[in-house]
Amino acid sequence: MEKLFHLLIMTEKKIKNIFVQGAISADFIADSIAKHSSKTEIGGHSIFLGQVRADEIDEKQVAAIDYTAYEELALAQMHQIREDVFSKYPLSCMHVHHSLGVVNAGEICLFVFTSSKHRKPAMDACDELVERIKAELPIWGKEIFADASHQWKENK
Amino acid sequence: MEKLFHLLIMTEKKIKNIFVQGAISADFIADSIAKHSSKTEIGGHSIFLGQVRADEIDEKQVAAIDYTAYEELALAQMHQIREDVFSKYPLSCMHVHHSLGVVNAGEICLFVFTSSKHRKPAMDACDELVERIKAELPIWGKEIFADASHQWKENK
Amino acid sequence: MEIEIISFGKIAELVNLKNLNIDGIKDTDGLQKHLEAVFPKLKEIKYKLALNKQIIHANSPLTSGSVVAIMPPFSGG
Amino acid sequence: MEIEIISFGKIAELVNLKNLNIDGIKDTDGLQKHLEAVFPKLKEIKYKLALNKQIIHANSPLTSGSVVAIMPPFSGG
Repeated sequence: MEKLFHLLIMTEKKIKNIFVQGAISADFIADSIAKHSSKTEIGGHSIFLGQVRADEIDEKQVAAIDYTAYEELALAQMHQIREDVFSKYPLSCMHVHHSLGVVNAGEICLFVFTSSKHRKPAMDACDELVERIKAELPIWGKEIFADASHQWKENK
Repeated sequence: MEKLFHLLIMTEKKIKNIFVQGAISADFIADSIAKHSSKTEIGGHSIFLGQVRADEIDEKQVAAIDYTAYEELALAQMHQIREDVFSKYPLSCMHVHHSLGVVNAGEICLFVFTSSKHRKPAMDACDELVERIKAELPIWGKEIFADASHQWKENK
Repeated sequence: MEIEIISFGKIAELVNLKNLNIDGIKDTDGLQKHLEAVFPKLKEIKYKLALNKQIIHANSPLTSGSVVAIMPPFSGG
Repeated sequence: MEIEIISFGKIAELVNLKNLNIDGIKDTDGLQKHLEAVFPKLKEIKYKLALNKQIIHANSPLTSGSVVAIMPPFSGG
């Protein structure tokens, strides 16, 4: 019974989802911030938001990015990143959300949120998470132009 | 006429206020984020939030911090910090808000928000702003305990 | 022996097959050679393979029912 | 000659004067000596002075109507 319970916890931990359909709204971010007011051991929150840019490429402007992911692999990779970052920094909380599907220029597609007693671990962990998310998660952005043509985004 | 106009701009720039009465709400933060959706040259936002901790000191718990500031000097110092950081990093936006008066444990007292085309300048500028705000702005926090006694906070 | 192929991003526009009979192919190196022969444009793209939902960094044996993902450079965030 | 004194944080609980006649005192070093004589506890606190809304790092002359702020270590954020 205890073993089963442990297994359920492990499973729940494993399948923690980071993906949301479409853009991440400011209200969603506000709710997430507000939820931390009961955690009075926290002294600092660090947040990174990725926003879709209306880049101009060969005289055409990006209107939106359509995100796809190898979801199962991405969640497994994210699980590992989460474990690594939690064991490296004294964090109270860590939240990651990434869009799937169409996100228009000016909308938020990535929300990384870390909290700790003192400010430095939250800031450093947030930076590291963003770097690793961009480098290690199998997610692809298709830049869609106003004329409906597209090109595949490449991270620098 | 042009000179007067320039003077007005300078004056407006100089008196940019960072102080808000009481805690900074999650809704205020959400509004601030949402306002950037029209700035489609932005690719990354970095946010730092300072939250009042319910620290335990000599067996008494901090219930709130009461902030006072030498406002005129603080705004002049902040003006200089803003200029320095804007000239050091390629930023699209920079917003700083600090509470005055009573902020309860679990509530937000500092909101620093930077935006840039690519993520790194926004993150580095945000870190630097937080460090300089804590070190250089004449603001004082009075930690108020549940029994109404107090002690003066000291930044590490 | 049959394996499953899944592809993503710009590679999904290039390699559009789902099930592949790989008689005569026994590992991922062999599969890679086969795919690049069938889809020559693949040679111009940097890509990684995942085998059964794990990114692989070296040649790995294939078995019946293996799931191989072909992934161009990531561009999330 | 009269100057204005403003104080903040824990120093505001210690130094509670607003206007100060400083006949015989001509600069901030002299003022500091005077204040530490009147409020001996001030010697135990690290503090900075601002003169007319500017933080000073060296001895500065005082004139009639000067505004001097006495500031303990900052603790904003």
